[in-house]
Amino acid sequence: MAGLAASFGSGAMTNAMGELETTDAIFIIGSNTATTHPLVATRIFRAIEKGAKLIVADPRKNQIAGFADLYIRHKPGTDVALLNGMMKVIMEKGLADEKFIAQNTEEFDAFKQGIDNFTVEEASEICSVSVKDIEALAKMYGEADRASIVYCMGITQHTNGVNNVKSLANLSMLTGNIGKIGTGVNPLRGQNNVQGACDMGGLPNVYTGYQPVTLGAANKKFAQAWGVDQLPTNIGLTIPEMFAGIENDEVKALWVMGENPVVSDPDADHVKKVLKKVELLIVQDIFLTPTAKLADVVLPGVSFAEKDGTFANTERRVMRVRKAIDPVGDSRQDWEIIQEISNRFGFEMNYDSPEDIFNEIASLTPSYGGISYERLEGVGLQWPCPTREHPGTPFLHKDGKFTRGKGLFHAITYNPPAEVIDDEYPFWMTTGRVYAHYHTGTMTRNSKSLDFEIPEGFLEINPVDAQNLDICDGHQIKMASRRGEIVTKIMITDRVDPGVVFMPFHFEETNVNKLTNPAYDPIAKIPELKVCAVKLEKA
Amino acid sequence: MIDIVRQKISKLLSDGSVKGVVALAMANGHVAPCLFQKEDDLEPLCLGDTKKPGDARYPLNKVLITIARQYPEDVFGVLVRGCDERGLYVLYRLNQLEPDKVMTIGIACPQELAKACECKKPYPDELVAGEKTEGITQQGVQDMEDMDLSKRFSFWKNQFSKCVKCYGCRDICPMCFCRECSLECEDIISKGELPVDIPVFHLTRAMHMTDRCIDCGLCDETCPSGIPLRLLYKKTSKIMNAEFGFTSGINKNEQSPLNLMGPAPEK
Amino acid sequence: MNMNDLILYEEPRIGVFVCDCGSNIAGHLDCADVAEYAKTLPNVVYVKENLYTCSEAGIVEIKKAIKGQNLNRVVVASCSPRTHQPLFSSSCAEAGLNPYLFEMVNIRDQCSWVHMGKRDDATQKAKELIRMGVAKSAGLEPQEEIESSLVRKVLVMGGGIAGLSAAQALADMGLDIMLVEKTSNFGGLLQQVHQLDTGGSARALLSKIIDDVQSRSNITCYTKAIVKETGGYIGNFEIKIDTQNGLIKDKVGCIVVATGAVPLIPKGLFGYDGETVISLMELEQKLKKDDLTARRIVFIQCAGARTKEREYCSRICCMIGVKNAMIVKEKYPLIDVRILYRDMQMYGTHKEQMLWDARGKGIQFDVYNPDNPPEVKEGKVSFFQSITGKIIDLDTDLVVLSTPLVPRSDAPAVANMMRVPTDQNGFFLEAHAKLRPLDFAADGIFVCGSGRYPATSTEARTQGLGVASRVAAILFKDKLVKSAIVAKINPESCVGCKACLTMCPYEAITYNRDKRICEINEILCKGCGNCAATCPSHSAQLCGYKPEQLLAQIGAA
Amino acid sequence: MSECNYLYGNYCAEKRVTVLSQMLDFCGIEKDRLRARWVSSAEAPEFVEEINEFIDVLKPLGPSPLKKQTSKDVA
Repeated sequence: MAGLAASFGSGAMTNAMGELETTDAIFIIGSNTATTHPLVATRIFRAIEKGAKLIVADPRKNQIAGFADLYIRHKPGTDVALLNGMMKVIMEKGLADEKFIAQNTEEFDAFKQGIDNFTVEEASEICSVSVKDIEALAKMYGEADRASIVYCMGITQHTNGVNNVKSLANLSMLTGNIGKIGTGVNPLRGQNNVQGACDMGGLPNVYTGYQPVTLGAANKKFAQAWGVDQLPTNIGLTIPEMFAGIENDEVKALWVMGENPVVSDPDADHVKKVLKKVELLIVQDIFLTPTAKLADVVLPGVSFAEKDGTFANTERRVMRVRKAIDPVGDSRQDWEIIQEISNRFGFEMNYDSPEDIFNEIASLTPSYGGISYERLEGVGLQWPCPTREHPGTPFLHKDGKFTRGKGLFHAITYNPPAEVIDDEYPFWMTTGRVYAHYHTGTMTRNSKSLDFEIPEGFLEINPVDAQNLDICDGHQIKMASRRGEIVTKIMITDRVDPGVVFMPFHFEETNVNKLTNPAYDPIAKIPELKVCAVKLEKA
Repeated sequence: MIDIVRQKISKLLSDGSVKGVVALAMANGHVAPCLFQKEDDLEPLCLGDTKKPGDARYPLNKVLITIARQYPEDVFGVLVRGCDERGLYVLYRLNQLEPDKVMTIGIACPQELAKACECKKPYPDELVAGEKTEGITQQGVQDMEDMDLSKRFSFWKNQFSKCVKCYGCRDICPMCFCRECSLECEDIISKGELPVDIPVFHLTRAMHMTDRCIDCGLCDETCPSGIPLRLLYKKTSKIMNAEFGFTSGINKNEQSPLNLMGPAPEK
Repeated sequence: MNMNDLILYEEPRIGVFVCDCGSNIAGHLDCADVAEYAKTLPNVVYVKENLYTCSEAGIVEIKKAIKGQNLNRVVVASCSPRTHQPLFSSSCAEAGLNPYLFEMVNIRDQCSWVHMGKRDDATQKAKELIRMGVAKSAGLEPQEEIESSLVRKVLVMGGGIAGLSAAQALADMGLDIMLVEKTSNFGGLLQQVHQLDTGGSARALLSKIIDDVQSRSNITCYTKAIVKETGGYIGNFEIKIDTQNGLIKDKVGCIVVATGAVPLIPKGLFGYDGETVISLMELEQKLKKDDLTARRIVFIQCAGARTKEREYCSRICCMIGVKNAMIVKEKYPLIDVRILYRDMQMYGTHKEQMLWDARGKGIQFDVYNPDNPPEVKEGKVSFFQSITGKIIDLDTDLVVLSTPLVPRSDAPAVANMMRVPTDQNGFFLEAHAKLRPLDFAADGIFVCGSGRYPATSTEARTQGLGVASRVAAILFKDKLVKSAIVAKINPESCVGCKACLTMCPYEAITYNRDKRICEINEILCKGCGNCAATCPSHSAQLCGYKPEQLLAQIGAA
Repeated sequence: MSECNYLYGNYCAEKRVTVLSQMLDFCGIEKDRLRARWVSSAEAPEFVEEINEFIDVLKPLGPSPLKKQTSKDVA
């Protein structure tokens, strides 16, 4: 998000999902697409059927890697080195789009200097990927007429997350694979409405449509609309900052809506401690999640089937969501809960319906300005859509005209993860998802058939390591990091390299996030869930 | 067309010949299955496909089975297209619905929809509204058979590898009614693994569809990974026809050769 | 929870007994090595190699091990389960182990016998077979045998020689019999016969038996009566008989089908007219009445038999033809008797001797070719004699056609009512020609006489007696005990699709309308597994052959 | 065929095998890999002959391309 915003001026999937079918090469890095985004994967499969090349880079050989023309298994947390190595090759082989760079970007020289000081051999060494493979990777992406990048949490959940994203932005600009149909840098959103939540200002620093709270004009506009004299201009807190705030008594109350930080956030034991400490904890959810169990007040929200309003999906498409059934029991629409609480606090909100709210959004948000419920009938609209006549924007930065003006190159150097392996903690541990479960399992683990499919956590470990540890498939293992330890069963597989282990994080009973590192990216404040150092021992 | 259907339903409800009618309704902005029980409530009735062919097809028979299991003594009406009626015949055969407890309101599909569905018989035997249109000749199975073996192998291996085991094919299938499913039987299908067992997972389902599939195409429409499941089941139908002269759902009272003792019947 | 169920919660403790079978097995593979290997298999706690596991000593060994080693599963690797499974499983039962926790591995028939001379391969295969058996046995579940009551009464359908013999023998044993004959007289086909092949008078034999049967207090005879309905199952059949005195309802424990067969009337064959061209049976009548006037008789064998319509050999007509030819020749030595045949079916030493005697008496035998059959014209039979290559014309004034016995026209109706099968010729089909010759596949129903296949009076009588002993073996037990290897339907998951019902050859499955599920009558079930193979939701399963048990076995292969 | 101990069991099996073998072929798996023959337990020579014949058919086909590797290579 922050990385793309810095490079391009807009932090969202640059191109539409459907465009993946029109591309010549797809480069997936840090995304278990077939498992986590089956509908995006479907487009990728169709692209393959049409002859597109698929490149997958991931420390773990995930399902979609099985379809790849080229699969690269780099060490966790070495994305920048891999990408820089790749760009080195692209420049050396003359695959850079010099015209595009000259016309549409800035700061290329600083970037170039960084790359010049780096060698493919160094990349090979850091990533433990052969020079030949890096060259093949560079050529396959660089030589394609149109190439798309697809990435996900494997890129962002690092202390270097923003740098990883900026590197991908560099790569796309270097080859001119941006601002055209079937190209771009495409972060896949983890939830159906993450994009929408961000669009609606669900971030500490912006109003809707990424209008900074620090910007006087925006501030004034919203104050006027809401009938108040003044709105705060200071930036709010991110989740790690909130937790820190609770710890040092600056934050007294916490309202958690549809999140389950006890399971999803790093260093889970610490999270629990903090949530127990906060004076007032309100949790709004549809199930009594591990987090809700700690709450002073639980507010019953509604499920997808009872919801009414709009979602904005990963490709910036604003879509109508309609309820199939009326809310069950005492549960209420989220907007009604917020409105009710606001009213009790003395700030009157008098919205009649989600459409009422949406019209206000459109009136205050330039990128949503042309969108109305009427226009959303059918397949919806992709923002930016500033006017009633605007058809929506399938892909951003058309013809190299970036949202921020010119595309900005960043010179990025490789930094190792916040925690690296050593003699005491000799294994790299990375986390992810499995197909049967969704996030912390608040919903999927309540589904009998899904929980039957994969009922418990497991640790994937290479046969070589298993042999060294003298442990059999399905047996229990004790895994510890500097923050905690868990006991889990193992699955022996060569999906992961020797020295690397993988564990899904959906399971509260074997909560791998007790082990993960809460160190976060300095800009995006996203914790380094994807890499930490652990030790293993027969349980 | 909808007026004729509405009149028919209204009549069935008013003269008490049915307890309710399973059909489609436009509610909250989308088309969904609905049990109509009063003639005054027929306003939201719709026939689906409001925007384009195949836009809103539902396995209404599946809804009807659920209702009929709860109210075995009552008669219900159901809105049927050609495919739904074929499905009913199979469901009668398999004792999931009783012919004298079901009254159909048959509608023919417009040519455009028949084409989109690749439907061989886009109208029910008992037609209430709509014009009978031409069936579509299907080519897919033949094309696949014409490929050489290794091509077929890599085609299906790739297709099956895309499966995310969502069970959408089964859950939408109007011919699937078991309480316990082989696809969730650990002895046959290993769980917790992707890709699913190739080809065991999909062939197991295909074998179960062998004498049941009525070629409605909902599985294809539903599959989020775009696996051409229907092609697989079409092939089973073709085998059944070639080997045993049997076509699922074409004749109301025909028993499946797989459920008859003794050798295959003479063609 | 009873002891049997407890076993399901115990770790399997498997004992494996490897049998040398003298040299039958040990002669072709290394039993000691196999036994050694068995020790390494999961859950195996005890292994023993025996010279003869089925010997007294071998059985004692198994029983001792069950107790001493606390075994909860037993695997015997030896010969054919068909012959020895009952012995071993009942031995397990005697030692207190549920007999269904026994598993047998055949390392003889499909191993040592088929891999003779390949000792290493056979040894390896035996190990693999045992590994599979052990894997399956670990998942075996104890079963309770199924018991039901017995009605000690027998219905015999048909009052011919077979039915009479069965009734007689059963009466001797003290059972109650209902003997039902469709016509007004007992005796069946034999009533039409003049003299038996053994020389005695058919009438004398019949009247002796009939008198005896009619004098028995425990045989109730019904003539001009028809069995209208049969229901129920072994031990408890419910029957309805339409008699001269009205409808009778009763219960019987077993049913004997002795409905016989009829000779083919050769209409349209070889100029048959009933006067100069007659059938064998008509000849018997003539002999009975002693009004044979012909001087030259030609027998044509296989008349209407072994043709496209009737492919089978009726088996007894050759003998009857020869028998009658000899009677003719004895009584009227001047009559010229020739027999035209395709090939003679004179089985057994007695009949073979008859053939030689017939030749000695001057009866002339000629072969004809079925592709070029004899022609009967006005006073003449001409046929192609393949030895001489000539057409031979025989002057004749009587042609006798040896026609086959054919199933009675009402046989399909009887088969349908009893739910028993018939073969492609329409004769009743027993469960297994070699292993269960008088049983129907459906328990408690038996077949004897020519309804099963053309039989001589001696054979029919023998079969009748045989059936009596089959029936007695069932009805003299205290109660009916049936193997628990039956199918079960899980009422929770059954959706009542009736697929199993249509597939059950034993009509053991019924549909319960109230519960909307299918149910199995365990007494009727024979454990064939058709329902389990058909059920889409695995609701029907065969005890002892559940998917997980079989897959464990396959997985170990 | 009519000698099945359970009357029609083999006929029923044959029908299913007919469908399955053609489905395998449709999915690109040699249908020769599936075979059903009726051999009674008393027919040892026939059994040996059948199996040997089957082996002769199978060997040239080689191992199934779907044979599971012991380790799970993708997820």
